[in-house]
Amino acid sequence: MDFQFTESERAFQKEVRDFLDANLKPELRRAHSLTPSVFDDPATTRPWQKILNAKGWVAPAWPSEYGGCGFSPAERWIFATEFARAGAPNLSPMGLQMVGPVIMKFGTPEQKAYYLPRILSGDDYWCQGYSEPGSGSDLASLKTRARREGDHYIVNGSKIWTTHAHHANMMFALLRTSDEGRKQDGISFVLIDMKSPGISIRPILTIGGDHEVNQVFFDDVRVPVSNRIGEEGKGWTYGKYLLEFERGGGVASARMRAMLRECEEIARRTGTLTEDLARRIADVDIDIDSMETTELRVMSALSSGQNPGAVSSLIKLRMSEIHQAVTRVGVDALGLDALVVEPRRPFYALNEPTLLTEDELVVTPEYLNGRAFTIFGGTSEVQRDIIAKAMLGL
Amino acid sequence: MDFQFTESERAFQKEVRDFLDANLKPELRRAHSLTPSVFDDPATTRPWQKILNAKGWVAPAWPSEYGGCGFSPAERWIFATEFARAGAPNLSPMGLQMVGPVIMKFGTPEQKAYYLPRILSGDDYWCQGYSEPGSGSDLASLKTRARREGDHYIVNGSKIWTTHAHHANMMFALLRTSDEGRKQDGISFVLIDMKSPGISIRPILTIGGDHEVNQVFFDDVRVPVSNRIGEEGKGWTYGKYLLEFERGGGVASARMRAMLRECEEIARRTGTLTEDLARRIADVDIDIDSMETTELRVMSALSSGQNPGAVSSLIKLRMSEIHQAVTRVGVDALGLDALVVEPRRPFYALNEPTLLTEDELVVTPEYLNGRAFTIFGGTSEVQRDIIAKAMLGL
Amino acid sequence: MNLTYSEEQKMLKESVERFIADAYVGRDGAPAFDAAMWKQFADLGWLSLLAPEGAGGLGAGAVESGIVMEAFGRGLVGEPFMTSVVLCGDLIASLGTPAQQEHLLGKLGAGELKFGFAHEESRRFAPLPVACKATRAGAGWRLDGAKPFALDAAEADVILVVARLAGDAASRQGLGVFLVPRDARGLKVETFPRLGGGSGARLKLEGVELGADARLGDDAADALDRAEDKATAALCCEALGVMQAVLEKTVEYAKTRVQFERPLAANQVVRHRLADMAIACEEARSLSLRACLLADADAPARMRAVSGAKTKIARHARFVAEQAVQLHGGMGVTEELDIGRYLKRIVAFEALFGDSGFHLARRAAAETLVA
Amino acid sequence: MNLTYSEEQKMLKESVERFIADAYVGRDGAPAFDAAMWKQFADLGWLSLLAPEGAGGLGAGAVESGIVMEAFGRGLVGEPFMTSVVLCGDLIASLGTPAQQEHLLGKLGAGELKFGFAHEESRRFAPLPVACKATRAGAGWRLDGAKPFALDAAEADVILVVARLAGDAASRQGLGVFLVPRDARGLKVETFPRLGGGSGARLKLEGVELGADARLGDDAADALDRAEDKATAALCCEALGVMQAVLEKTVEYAKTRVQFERPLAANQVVRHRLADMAIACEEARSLSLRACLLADADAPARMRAVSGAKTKIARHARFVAEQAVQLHGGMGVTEELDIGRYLKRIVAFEALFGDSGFHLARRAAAETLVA
Repeated sequence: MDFQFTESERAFQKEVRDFLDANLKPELRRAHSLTPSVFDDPATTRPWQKILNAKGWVAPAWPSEYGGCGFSPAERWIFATEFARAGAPNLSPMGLQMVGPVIMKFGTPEQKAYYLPRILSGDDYWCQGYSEPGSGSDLASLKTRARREGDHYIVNGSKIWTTHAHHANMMFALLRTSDEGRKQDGISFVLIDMKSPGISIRPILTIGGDHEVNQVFFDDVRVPVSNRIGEEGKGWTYGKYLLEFERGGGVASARMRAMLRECEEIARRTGTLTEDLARRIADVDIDIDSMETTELRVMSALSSGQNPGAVSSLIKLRMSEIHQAVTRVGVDALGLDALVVEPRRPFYALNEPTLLTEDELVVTPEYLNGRAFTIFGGTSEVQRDIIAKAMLGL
Repeated sequence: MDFQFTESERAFQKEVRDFLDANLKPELRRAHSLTPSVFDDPATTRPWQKILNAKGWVAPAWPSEYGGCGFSPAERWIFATEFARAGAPNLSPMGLQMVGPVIMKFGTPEQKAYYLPRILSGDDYWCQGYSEPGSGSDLASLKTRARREGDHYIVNGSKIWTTHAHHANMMFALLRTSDEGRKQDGISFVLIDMKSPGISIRPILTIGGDHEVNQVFFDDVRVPVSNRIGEEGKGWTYGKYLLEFERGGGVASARMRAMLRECEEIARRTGTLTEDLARRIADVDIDIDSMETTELRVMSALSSGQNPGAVSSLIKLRMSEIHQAVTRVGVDALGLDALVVEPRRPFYALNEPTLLTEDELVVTPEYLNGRAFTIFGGTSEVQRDIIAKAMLGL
Repeated sequence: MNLTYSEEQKMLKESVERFIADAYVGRDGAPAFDAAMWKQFADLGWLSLLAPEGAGGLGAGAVESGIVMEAFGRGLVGEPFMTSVVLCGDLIASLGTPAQQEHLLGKLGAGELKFGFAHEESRRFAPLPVACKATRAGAGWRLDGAKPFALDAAEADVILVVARLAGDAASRQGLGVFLVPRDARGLKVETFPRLGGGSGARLKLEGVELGADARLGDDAADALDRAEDKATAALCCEALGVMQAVLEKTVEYAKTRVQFERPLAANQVVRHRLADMAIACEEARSLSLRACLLADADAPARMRAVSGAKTKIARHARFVAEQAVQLHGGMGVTEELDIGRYLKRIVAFEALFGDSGFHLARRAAAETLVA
Repeated sequence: MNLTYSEEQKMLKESVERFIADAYVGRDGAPAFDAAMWKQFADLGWLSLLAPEGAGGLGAGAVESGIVMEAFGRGLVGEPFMTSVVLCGDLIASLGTPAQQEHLLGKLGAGELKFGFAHEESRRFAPLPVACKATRAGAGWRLDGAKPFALDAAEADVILVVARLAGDAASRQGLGVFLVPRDARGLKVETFPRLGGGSGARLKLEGVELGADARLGDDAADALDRAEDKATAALCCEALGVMQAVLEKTVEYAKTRVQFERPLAANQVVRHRLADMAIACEEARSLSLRACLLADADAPARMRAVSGAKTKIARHARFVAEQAVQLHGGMGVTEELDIGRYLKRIVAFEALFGDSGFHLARRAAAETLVA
């Protein structure tokens, strides 16, 4: 057991830091820090992705053969940690972490050859068509239908919570292709061109006042059958694979730490850092210590070729709670100024003075939007069901 | 709406206080305060009950016709509050609050005439035979059997958690008289003389080290059929009536307040009253304020002839949690001395010096025994089930 | 001792609730000021409800203002009843001369004058320090300073500004309350929408000159404590209304929303969560009522009741509002449902007049005074 | 960076766990000292595990002592491994002369010498004040004072007593550690069973005369901090063992105990409670490991890790132990099951070397040092 990085790990850490020093431009860092929604805008991530792509560092988790970095588990941890510490924008996960792995595992050679490079380059911007108004946690009850007509599917229905549908040119969707058998068995995994006639998008404002998610309507939208991934009716399997991948969700402690430090800084500056708040900050900081150590234990197990076990639900659950605790510290650090509403968006494009300083602007919207963390990607209630089953055999 | 007592209420309050000043002897108060278990010993309650019986104040909740006090709801609140403030021992509820009301409502004239005066005088000391090793929350699954043989029941089986079975001369028990129909329908409510041949008692030490509860075994115990209350097979109805009565459970906030003050006093004396602990004490004190106000709202509703609604589960649940919070404050007020174990019992009979002062002796055992508060009389989990159903229609 | 409502209180409750149900419940968008509504409040007598009878009011107390505020919480009312009527009305009644009372409270009751309020100068609510300075200027006064968080100043005709006549910034002595017209020279008002409803403003006062009658009464610290305690008790009742509303909405949703072929409420965890929310509501009802019943009591008893209510209801309300969002799932975290607006109202409730930590410390200190 | 156990660590873990499972798990009664067990510990090499190799030990560190302590928690071991080996052993190794180390640690390793420990003088753990006085007496020392809570002094041969050579009671400077034989003249020892296992004692020292070699090293404050941090890290691991044991027992109980014709675990609320307990155990595992990994680091990093672990594991452990009692129902609150003994061990864990509040404040202060 060794709590120090090896020499080669330290060298890698230095390489990452040097790269960030040289390439992470202040305006990108600023745009990221001024984004109170879950995802950075494409206006922020696109230029950053170009820079990373030039270095070959877009997809740390992908295997080298598809253009991934071929990092060791420790290197992936260092990479993600340094990026979070530096305040780098988060690339959109919909292509890189969601549909990408599905295409890699279940796509045809043609699909791989076409889509994977476009995900790496950012030429395609993806959105996810899973949830529907009637099916939240109970995803398998989805009703948006793809009716076969020759070599096309005709799609009708509606998807909801579609992050960045208004930016995306492609959607991967779970669609109902059959009503026979178990409801899971009638679902197919299909790629949809967002410019297809019959698609319309309704923005949904989040509780924090941001336009991030949408409802997408399909009215006789024609999608080539060749856009299906894998077999018809096997979409549930592919979709579940993706969700597991999503829940595994990499390294989050460094980002939480950086956010907490920003809140502490605000409290220090504004005079709200009472002993009480200082202890609450310490308390959350300990939770972050704990999660960081858990991440390192998982990383170490992976490095040693061991199975880290059913910890991904635990990490998702606790990280979402820690995120909410951090954003709440922020609200309390602002004091009464947490009640100052700035309705304009995006913050990074505001060029006039505002009543709050830039680091303060995002605090309350981040708290409000952060309520979604215990809902999306499997609610905390669902995670506890999973933990009871997977960790305790209940 | 009026938060002041009326003149007559104040006069009654004074009468109660004067009575307590004159009659609550220091040794009774001491014995009560040195008892870390839920119930005071008969050695403490018997002399106190005699004094109260002479005044006619044994049964505030009973109607006058049976020897109760005929108090108004406000008077009952004042009475209970003053007794708690003064640190008076709690009379055993098994006769007065449990079997008494059942006999009043469902007993024959002969049963009423025989038992009720003996409950008031304390000549009978009752214990409750409900729970069994296999049936905790699921009381209706009880298996202790009463087989009819002429004008006797022959009882076989075992009861558990029988408070003061080792002191009692009488038990009221739910027994299985039939296996037909719903399991609730085969249960009868029977009074058992604890001196009957075939009864044996095994003490169970509580987590705090006190002998309060027991397991009681029945081996062909003969009980006259005339000892049955009401109809055969209707015992479940009578038993439920009793549980509701038990949950209504009077006034508890004043006792919590007195206990909290004692803990605060210890903390002040021993130097453990940090700002942190002072705030926790304030926090629990607010919960007590809240419960006191709820009690007064219930009392006011009763006074106005209104139905206070389904609050008894709420009060039971929260009071048990508050009790645990108070006893935990005590443990923290003791600091390291909370770890000093004094195994001898009863404390009030110790006549040698101990390592802890008298008020400190009970603290840790009270915390440990207090874990039972969220279990007996319906666990907190059962209470929440009831609240969801009764208050919210879920 | 009787904690049931009187007949008059029941009538008030029914009429306010009926009005709010008709005019407010289910409205879209952020709660903001509506002049026509304010006029109706005046016509209904709510704006003169609390004023002393001698000043043309109905002489009602904190229980009555609590009844109104509870309904206002349920309706997410954006009009500044708390600031104008409860808080500033009380300051005028306790500090003003009979003439000031009659004039100001009369206009307030008629809906012709609305008040804003500017006291604290820290980011986190605290009655001190106050550095904003009042100096003699001829027969009148001159005010200089800044107030970073003035309540409902945007729509106010007159802002009650707390300023220092003597002593250093941390001193309880030497505080005065001044009537500052919204359009006074030297007063700069930067307004903003306040989270959860109403408005706020940053004030800068640079040589604001006021007449001799612009000052309300004498040393104002005790009156401010009392008025802010009354405002806090009223806000506790408002929070109760919010809690009760989101509890009912969430219970309804849990009964009807179907997931995995059964309603959400089929999950025991959901039922228990809702039970805990119901318990929080019941405790908020008891504590807010207690705060109202003791809002006119003297310092330690009043502080204990009000600070006790605020600290606990703040936590209970956050729990209830956040869990209402949680149980509504995706829809809860959008502006499509009013659940989010209720949560914002609670976030504001927590911060106004001292957060949970502030009031727990105040309650603990009040406790020690008595021991 | 590698947080998996080495082969040696795995072997140690397996051998301790096997021994504990055979000799301890399921034993009845309160955990207390057993001389035969102590002898076996010596034979197994556990009593010399942590001593420097130069002093005849195995030179193992906090991770290894954590492995032992986790198993000891599971087995509710009553022997004073933490006091004698972890805490006093570390003080001797860091403060003692080579000769003292070799002699004392050698005897400790052979099971021939057991140490008690007496430091704090407040009811609530705090490293200061220390008023107990050490003065020169000829070539040796004379000790006067009182220690209200000495650890495992009942069975000790020698008690390590912290006494003041100079400075006032609140000063970090001027503290010394003295070797006081259990049977020294002028030493009064009132022992008591300690909640959860082991023993405690009230010490009175009245003119206790000691030889010149009775003092361990120089200014002892830093060494005490370090040793108590190591003891705390070890206790965190012990608490983890307790938590894991009661979690497993409660999961088993929930699967098998039938109520209302179905196992307890059929209740979603019970399953989620157990999930939360499992999460608490996982977090305790990460935090206790972190504390061990940083137990030899310098002050701010070590304090952050150890105090962070203690404050959080104290709360997690209480939650887990209290809920284990709760879910066991009536049986949980008796001395019939060992669940209650585990809870008592956790109550003791919380109080020893500073409760959750103490360590949260210490962690917050350590944080500020870095900022």
